Amino acid sequence: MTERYVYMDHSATTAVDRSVLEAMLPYFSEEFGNPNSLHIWGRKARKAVNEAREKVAALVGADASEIIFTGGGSEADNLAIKGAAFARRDKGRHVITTAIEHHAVIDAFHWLEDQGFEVTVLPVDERAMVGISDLESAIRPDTILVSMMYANNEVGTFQPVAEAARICNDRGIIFHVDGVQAAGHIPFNVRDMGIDMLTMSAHKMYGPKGVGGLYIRKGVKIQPIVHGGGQERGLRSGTENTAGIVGFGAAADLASMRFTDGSIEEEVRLRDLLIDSVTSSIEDAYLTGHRTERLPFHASFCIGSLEGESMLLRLDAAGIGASSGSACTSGSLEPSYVLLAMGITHELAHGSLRFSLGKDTTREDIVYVAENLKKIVADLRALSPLWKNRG
Amino acid sequence: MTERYVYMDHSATTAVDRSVLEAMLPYFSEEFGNPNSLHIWGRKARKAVNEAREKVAALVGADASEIIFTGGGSEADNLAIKGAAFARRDKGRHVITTAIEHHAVIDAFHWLEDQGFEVTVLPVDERAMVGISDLESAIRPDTILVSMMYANNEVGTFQPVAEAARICNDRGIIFHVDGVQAAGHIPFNVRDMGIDMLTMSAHKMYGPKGVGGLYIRKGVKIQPIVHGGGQERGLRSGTENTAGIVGFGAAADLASMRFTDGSIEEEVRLRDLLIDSVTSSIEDAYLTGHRTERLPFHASFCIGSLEGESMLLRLDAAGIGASSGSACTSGSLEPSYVLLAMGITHELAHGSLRFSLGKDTTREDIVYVAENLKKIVADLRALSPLWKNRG
Amino acid sequence: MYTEKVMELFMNPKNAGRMEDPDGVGEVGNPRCGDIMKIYIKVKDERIVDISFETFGCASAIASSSMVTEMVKGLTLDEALAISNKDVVNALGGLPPQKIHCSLLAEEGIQAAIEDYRAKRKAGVEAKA
Amino acid sequence: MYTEKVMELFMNPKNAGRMEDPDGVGEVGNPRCGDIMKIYIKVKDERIVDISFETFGCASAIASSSMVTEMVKGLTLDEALAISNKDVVNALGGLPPQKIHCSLLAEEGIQAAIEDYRAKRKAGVEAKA
Ligand SMILES: Cc1ncc(COP(=O)(O)O)c(C=O)c1O
Ligand SMILES: Cc1ncc(COP(=O)(O)O)c(C=O)c1O
Repeated sequence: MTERYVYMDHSATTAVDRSVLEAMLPYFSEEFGNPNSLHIWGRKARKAVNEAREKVAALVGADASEIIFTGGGSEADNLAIKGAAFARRDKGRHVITTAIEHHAVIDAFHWLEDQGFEVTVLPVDERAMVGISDLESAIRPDTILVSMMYANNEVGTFQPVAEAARICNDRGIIFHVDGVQAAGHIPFNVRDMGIDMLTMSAHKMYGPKGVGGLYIRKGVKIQPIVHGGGQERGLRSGTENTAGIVGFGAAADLASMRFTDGSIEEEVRLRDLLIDSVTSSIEDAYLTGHRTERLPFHASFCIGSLEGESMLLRLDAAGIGASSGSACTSGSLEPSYVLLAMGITHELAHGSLRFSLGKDTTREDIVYVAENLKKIVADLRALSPLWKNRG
Repeated sequence: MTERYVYMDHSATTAVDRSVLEAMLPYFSEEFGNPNSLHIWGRKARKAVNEAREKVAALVGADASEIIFTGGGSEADNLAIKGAAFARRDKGRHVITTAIEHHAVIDAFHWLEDQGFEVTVLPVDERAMVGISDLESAIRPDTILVSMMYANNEVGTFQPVAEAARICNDRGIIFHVDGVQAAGHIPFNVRDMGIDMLTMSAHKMYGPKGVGGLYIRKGVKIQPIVHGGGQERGLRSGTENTAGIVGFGAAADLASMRFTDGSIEEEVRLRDLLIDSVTSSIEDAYLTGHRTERLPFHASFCIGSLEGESMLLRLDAAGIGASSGSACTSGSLEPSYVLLAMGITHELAHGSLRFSLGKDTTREDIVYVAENLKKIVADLRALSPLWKNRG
Repeated sequence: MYTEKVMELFMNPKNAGRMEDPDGVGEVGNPRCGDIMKIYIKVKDERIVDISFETFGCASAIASSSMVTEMVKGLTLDEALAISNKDVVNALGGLPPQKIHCSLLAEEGIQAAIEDYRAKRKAGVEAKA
Repeated sequence: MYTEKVMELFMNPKNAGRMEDPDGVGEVGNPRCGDIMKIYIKVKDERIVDISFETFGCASAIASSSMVTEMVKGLTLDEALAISNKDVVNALGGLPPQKIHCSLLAEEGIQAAIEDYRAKRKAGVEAKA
């Protein structure tokens, strides 16, 4: 049907890298032991899990003993937030997050609200950045936890995580960072930055789905949400997903390599090419999020007078995979709460589009996407009663 | 080193079957889409997840819409128990379980206790079976939930699940069954039996680790423990572990096939051969659990005057993978709470051993294990100050 | 998610675009909600002889617009008014539950265009009188 | 989990088995806890000239028994009493934290055997006197 397939939805998920899959393969049918078993099958599995833990720890500058594996990023977010809040609820019941967090964070906070916690939600500016002064003034003597994402999944903007960490560190408040979009894509060091807990997800960095990681700084106490056999230092019970964890380790290794071989810089160049092509060749098309303080692989837009889903499906027909925060893709009537929190109008927010590049994205892919998008926008605008420049 | 490797710890975990791995493989690097994405990559992944759900549902006689995928059996147990208790806490705060549940169940109940629920723990008889009259007399007007395992992981005994279900159904009490050891190993039908929720785990039935399933009968309301993007009908948020779920589906298919091709009957014959060999050729060796009402692949023993870990490690040196409920394998000083609940003495309980057969276990394997065990027991008893028949 | 028919009409909508000098125009929906449907009709002897639409919205909104315009083309106004959103959904081979409102917009769009036509005609007749 | 040394001694324990006519016997531990160590010694001129053990317990208990008997063989009783559980752990190349109590049993077993020997000798001397 289409001449070409271009996947540009790496913020949604990535393909498991071949080297990662190679590393995982032995742990399904050959080295299949339960890491908790004493025998040779178990010991080999335990060794593999330990090695993977070292690699994931190394990716963010943590110690292996500070990494807990979970069944995904959402679970790690829930564990961090609910776990820390419950462990510290005698110290206070006030918790803080931001208006543009992923649902895994937002909904964990809503649940805390139901359990009697008080939640403050920090606003963001028009580029989706939280103001440090807003954080400072939200903090109260009974604040026990702040959760702020490293980079936003919809619009790519980085938060001032290091400054926020310093403020929380000074006041003895636990500082959690949802690093699902950032970890493995930009180098950073949890210890240097003063992060107390960091959520990661393997499938966002060329690892397998269904494996998450939570860095918990030594000394930070949290309660588990999955109780049982006491695996992962009692913080996440259940037979370890050995193959998945091994894959996460291999993905972390791959990511570490990409930090030093110029890959990230090239990603930034391609991203900027896409941003420039779209905003210059399509009228009434706007970049969302910060122009420079954004994920290296992330280009997001709002396209005036159009609705996101219709663009997505036309792109899909052209072999291009992208995403949108449009209401129609979420099944609700409201467009993305992230875009609305940035002050974008409902009308414009309905026309959101996200292209997230990957390690195998080429210049040709960028050109293909930009050209197709231009044509699709023109076609759909010919149908749109909102579009002014007709005829 | 050893002439032969015989894995007999299938209750701990199983190797992913080749056919299962084949089914999974495309979903790592090729059909890697996020099932929540609109584009072709996403739609293919969604289709794969839906098909797997059908297969898992078929395994236990459920409708696909009644199956939720989780990050493992422990998580599914926690979700079922905490989720149902929280959803029904306005109706009552009394919950019931048994003395021999897996830690994932027991510890979920302990957590409920901390949250203000009242827990009754049912005793078991010397063969690890719960008495139905004990259940009946434990039920109170404010009882909202009963959780009982289908078959015990340490001693293999089946519980009277169907009778217990009837009692709960009659009284409007939610009845949860931890079916992790039983599902995929014996055929049963959740609807016929009146089970409200059933926990399954893929890696116990030749599927991958890190994927669990929870059957939730239509109409039963529970609260999630992982909040977020709303996947799995909002009951388990997080990007679906597509490859793992596909593997679970394939494993369920494989299991369904094994129910009709005579595999289970052969497993029972081999199990009985092992039980008879061990108890007849080794003095002071006792079967634990029920002689006939037990998992077809499960043979568990207590060996007098010996400690479990030492036997395990000698077996390991002979290439045999087994397990024990000995205190030394758990890092505590207390031997298995399951064996103690059955009235077995501490001393004897320290000498517990579990052999769990698999679909590839042969008669030769059984003979190899029985012969080696006999020799190992004799060797170790020569060292044991408790052993009477020396010299 | 969508039927083949929906995708076909979304990719190649019939009767799409603005109409010059329509006899009636109906606009329903709200940009805030991400859906606007504008229906243009030409009427002769109480019959819809030409029709077109402009739609801001998702694939099912576009497909519903295309479908409803095809369905009512050539019908008398009263026949057109009898077309319900259910008819549109059925003709499309079904819509996902959360998209049913698109078919409702289609029904309402036709009604609004006919009303507009009748109001104008009435105004015209009165003006002439 | 275990060092090579522990596994080696567990698989091939030295000085294992009951001793006929020992000069001293020490039994420590408790079957309830899953650990019993029984140490037999033969003493000549205040020196341990022969030693053996019987152990009910895990691999580290057996390895600790074997190790401690090798370590004290040939030592004077006072020298043997100076051997601590730390010495045993070190000689084994380490033990997992939850297994340290096994080395403690080994230390206590030797002490109990020597005490038994001394008590018997004292009783013998007194009986003779
Ligand atoms: C009876 C029982 N319930 C629950 C579990 C937990 O399952 P998983 O290891 O998949 O978390 C197990 C196995 O470990 C089990 O045997
Ligand atoms: C910022 C952010 N947090 C959390 C998640 C959840 O991760 P997972 O899909 O692994 O549960 C995602 C992705 O879905 C994300 O983008």
